[in-house]
Amino acid sequence: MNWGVLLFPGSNCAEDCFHAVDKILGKPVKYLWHKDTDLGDVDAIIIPGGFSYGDHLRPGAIAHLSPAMTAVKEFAAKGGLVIGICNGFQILTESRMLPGSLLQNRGLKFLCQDQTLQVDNADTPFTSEYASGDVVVFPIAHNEGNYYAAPDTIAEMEANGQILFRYCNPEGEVSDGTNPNGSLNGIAGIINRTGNVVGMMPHPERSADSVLGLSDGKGVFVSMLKHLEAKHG
Amino acid sequence: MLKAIVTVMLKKGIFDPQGRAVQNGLDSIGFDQVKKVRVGKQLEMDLEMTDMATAEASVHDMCDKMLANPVVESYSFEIKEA
Amino acid sequence: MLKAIVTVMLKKGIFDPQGRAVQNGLDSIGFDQVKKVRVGKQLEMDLEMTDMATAEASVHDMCDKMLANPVVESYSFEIKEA
Amino acid sequence: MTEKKAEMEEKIWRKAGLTDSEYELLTKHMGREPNTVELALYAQMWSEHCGYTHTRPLFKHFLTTGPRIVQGPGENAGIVDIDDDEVITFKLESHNHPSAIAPFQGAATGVGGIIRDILAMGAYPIASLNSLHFGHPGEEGHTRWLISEVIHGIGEYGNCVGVPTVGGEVRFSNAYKGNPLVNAMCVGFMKKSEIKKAIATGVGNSLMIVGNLTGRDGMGGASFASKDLEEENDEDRGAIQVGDPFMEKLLIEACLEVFEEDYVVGVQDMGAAGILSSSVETASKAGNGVEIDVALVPKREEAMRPEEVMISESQERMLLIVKKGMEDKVNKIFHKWDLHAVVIGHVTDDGMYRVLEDGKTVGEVPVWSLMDAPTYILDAVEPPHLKETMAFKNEQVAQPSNLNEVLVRLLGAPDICSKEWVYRQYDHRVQMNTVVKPGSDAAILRIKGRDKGIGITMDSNGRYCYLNPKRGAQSIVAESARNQVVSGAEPIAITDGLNFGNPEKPEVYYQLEQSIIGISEACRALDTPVIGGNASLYNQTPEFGSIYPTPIIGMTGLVKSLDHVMTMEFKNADDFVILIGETKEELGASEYLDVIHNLVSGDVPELDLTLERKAQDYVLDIIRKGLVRSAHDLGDGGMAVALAESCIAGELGANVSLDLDMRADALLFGESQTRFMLSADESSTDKIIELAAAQGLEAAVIGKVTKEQNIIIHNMDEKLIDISVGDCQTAFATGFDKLMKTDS
Ligand SMILES: Nc1ncnc2c1ncn2[C@@H]1O[C@H](COP(=O)(O)OP(=O)(O)O)[C@@H](O)[C@H]1O
Ligand SMILES: [Mg+2]
Repeated sequence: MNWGVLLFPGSNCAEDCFHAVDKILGKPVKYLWHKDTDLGDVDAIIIPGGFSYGDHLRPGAIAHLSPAMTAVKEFAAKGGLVIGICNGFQILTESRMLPGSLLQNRGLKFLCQDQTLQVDNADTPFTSEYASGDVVVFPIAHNEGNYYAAPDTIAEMEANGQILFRYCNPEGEVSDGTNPNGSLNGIAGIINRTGNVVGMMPHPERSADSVLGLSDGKGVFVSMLKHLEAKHG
Repeated sequence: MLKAIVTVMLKKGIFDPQGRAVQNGLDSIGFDQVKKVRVGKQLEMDLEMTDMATAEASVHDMCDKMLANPVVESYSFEIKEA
Repeated sequence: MLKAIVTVMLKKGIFDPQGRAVQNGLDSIGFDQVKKVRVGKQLEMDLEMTDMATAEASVHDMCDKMLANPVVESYSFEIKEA
Repeated sequence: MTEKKAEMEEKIWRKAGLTDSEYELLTKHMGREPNTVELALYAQMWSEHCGYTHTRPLFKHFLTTGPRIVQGPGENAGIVDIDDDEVITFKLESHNHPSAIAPFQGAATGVGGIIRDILAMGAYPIASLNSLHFGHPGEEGHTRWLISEVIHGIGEYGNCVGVPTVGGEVRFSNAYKGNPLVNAMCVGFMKKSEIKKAIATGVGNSLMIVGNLTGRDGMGGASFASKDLEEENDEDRGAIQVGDPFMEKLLIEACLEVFEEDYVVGVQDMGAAGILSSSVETASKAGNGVEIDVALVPKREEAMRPEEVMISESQERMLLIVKKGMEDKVNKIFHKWDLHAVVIGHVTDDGMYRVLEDGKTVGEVPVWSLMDAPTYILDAVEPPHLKETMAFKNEQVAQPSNLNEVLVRLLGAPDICSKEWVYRQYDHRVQMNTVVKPGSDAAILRIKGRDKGIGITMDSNGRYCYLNPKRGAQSIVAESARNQVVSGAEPIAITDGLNFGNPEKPEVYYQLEQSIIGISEACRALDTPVIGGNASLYNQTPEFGSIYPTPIIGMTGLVKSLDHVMTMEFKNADDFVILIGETKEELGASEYLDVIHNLVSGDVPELDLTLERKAQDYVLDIIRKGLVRSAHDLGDGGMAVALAESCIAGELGANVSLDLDMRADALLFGESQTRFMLSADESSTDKIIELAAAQGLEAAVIGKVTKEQNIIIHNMDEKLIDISVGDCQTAFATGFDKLMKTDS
């Protein structure tokens, strides 16, 4: 079972995601290169955070047009698991693999902090290790994490259980005051209709190595692993 | 040589915190006649092209593919002789 | 009501990494006719003013004081009826 | 008058920033008059910024060697051994003048520049820090803008390039009003075998420029940084350098990939005076000559003159000295990262620095002469203000009646309040090594795959150095080491940033000299050699005068096991609170005098470096033995502030009682040195006291951590402080917002 971490010029969390799969999960993982049209034999793809192409123009605006993204789309169309974290989420919305878009934080500042999140839907290949309503801590670090989609899109996503994580306070309450960046409905992470493509602003990989004082994020990778294992037997 | 000037703005109805911040900033230094500000991007591009119509089609294409994100942004442009 | 449209660009000679990245990005998806790109800001402001000349002086003042940093940026603007 | 002016203008070397005697000297070296290209070479290389003309003679005081020192001063950055054949490399650099003019770009390019120093050593940059000094914004928008732009610039660069910004300091005084200080530090990690040097060996080897195109950026920055801000004019500025962290990220990846192969004999980043200084330094180290053809340099702008190409400070460029025949291989790797690597010249055997344009020689001078900048030992005169400030007596100030209020005001004071407003704009977790994030005494990074880590700090105290340059500088080194020790790290080495006014003024030279001596003495006592540094002189403006003498100390330490990692917050109710060290009746130079009495006066608290060393060894020892639950040094704001900080961070209260016969304000807020506040459980507390006694150190159990969220301090049965942790927390957490007039 192979994991792939897609590398763009300017990705800076690729090694962290690699570390999470390699060292925390202990599974085989390789880097995928943005210029490649054939991604080879992979079962799950992580699009890591960072500043692909310097985030120039808009985060993800240039990266989503790279050859590898065509291959990622094909991979996802066949049901492959894809998770975009932070800049990876932005790339996935730019490529329309996920609805909506990520605007600048309403405070107009980059925000790096350990953030409490509520698990909204634990019934997905990415969140099965959690229970719905769980409160977890993942770091966030972004300047454009303010999730926006048209009202009918949001309504549809809510109805379909496409919201995976919401920003909340330590007591698990979601309100405007617990929202660090202005995201609609406190949205921190979403999944596509078919349930195999996820985008999230918080960093599960940064919350996966207990030496760093946080370990809630490991569940995302373990969930994915269990799903793949079940599928591949 | 042609020159294209592309303007990309947040769509109407989407809150523009940067515009709000600029307005507040201006207000705080006494420019209270400013009632609303919206901040967008302007791109100036030199095109090695001669035909206006082809250039126009090209720039449209660039905007749709890359320069603007239709989910949240709208664009307009103008092309002139460099 | 008047509307001011202010454009703030990096001064000539000052390196514009964003412009270069956009140009390379366009190039990589086949728009190789684009020879140079510079990226700046555009601000649209609603002014509660009626007199063109006063508005012009005001906007100049805003640009000098806040909207542009004269060390690195230059600005231009246009004022029209809203 | 006009005649004199005309004469001045005739002397082109003066316009270039060289003195008459320097000009005389260089013509002697050359055996003829220089042409404009050659003159520009000397003007840059002989500036303070490149040539350390005023500071070099003072460096002799520094201890620069030690068992862990792999590389002392002289390379792009120093290197220290952290066991297991692994090393870290670190350095700091100032970007004061560019940041005063274009704060966002100035600060950003400062971060980029120091990262390239670390990259040039062959290391992967793993952490950034910054030390910032501003005027008090008060009601005034410009300073506030400056602060927010500088912080934004640092954040944007570091965040994008993917190097976590894990620590630093922000300090305020109107001494920095016209001339803010922006110093950035970077730390890199590598295996011993991966170390690279800045050397141009091997005649015939190629000089390759990699990274960005060259434009007219920061023209003459090296000589610009060596002038008063008052003298600066538009022409001096040249074009402001603009940083591109995206390019820097690619440069890091590509360079490190090239370094894995055996293609490169030397590496040098291009900082001040760009191609010129990087190539001169590498050639001089090898005793070789070089020739460079400016026509080969990939440019962004047209019609650049040869000297413009040579001294341009366009960012994100590096110089590689590549083995003959390996050029294509190097280029191939850079190409993969969408970068170029272009041969611009060669190493020669004639010891000459030769500049060509399209194959034609346009300048030629001996390499050694460019490196042989004249040095100056100037007159030092004790600054006159010291007579008055040294005479300060505690009795000059009345003790406020409401000490709770004093504590709250200090906790919210700009120098002391939480800097979360700042560091939440910095990605401090990327790379997944940050064990202790900003907000504690030292940042701690783990070393992946090992049970060990490093401590990193950056500290200064301009007020201390203004009031006693030598002891002030000693105190900063001591405080840095205390910050390391309380975090569980053994101090290893320092890098120093010497930020001063115009050294040609005897009082400033005195401050410079005494500060350097102070740093040296403390470093010897604490066994933390100086492995590199940076000087930024001429920090002054006509309106606000000289800055405080501000040496900044960047220190690293070794955490031998991650089990030793210690933080400042109280952990458990009912733990004992222990105070190590002696509290004296010292108010001089304190934050308390400054904030509450609006008085910058008095002498810096006494400091016994032998005792300091002993106390630090002891504290580290008991932490390593696992006896301690929390540890914090006593610094700005004294005992009461330290206690409150441990309470706030731990969301617990404390009830302590002292028995000291002195003024309450001195007891609570005085800044007596060599003190630590610890907490421990009951059985460990006995051992802690025992071990202190064995060392002859003062240690006293002064109270307990409490579940009740109150901070209560008694002295000789008199209640001095009784305040809720919540009130303290609010003041501490909102201080910076108030300063910036923002709502958090
Ligand atoms: N400019 C900055 N960048 C990052 N972290 C900072 C900055 N300024 C302060 N901090 C962090 O805030 C904390 C408190 O700083 P400071 O009061 O200077 O501590 P100390 O007195 O222990 O040296 C430290 O963890 C420090 O690293
Ligand atoms: Mg401290």
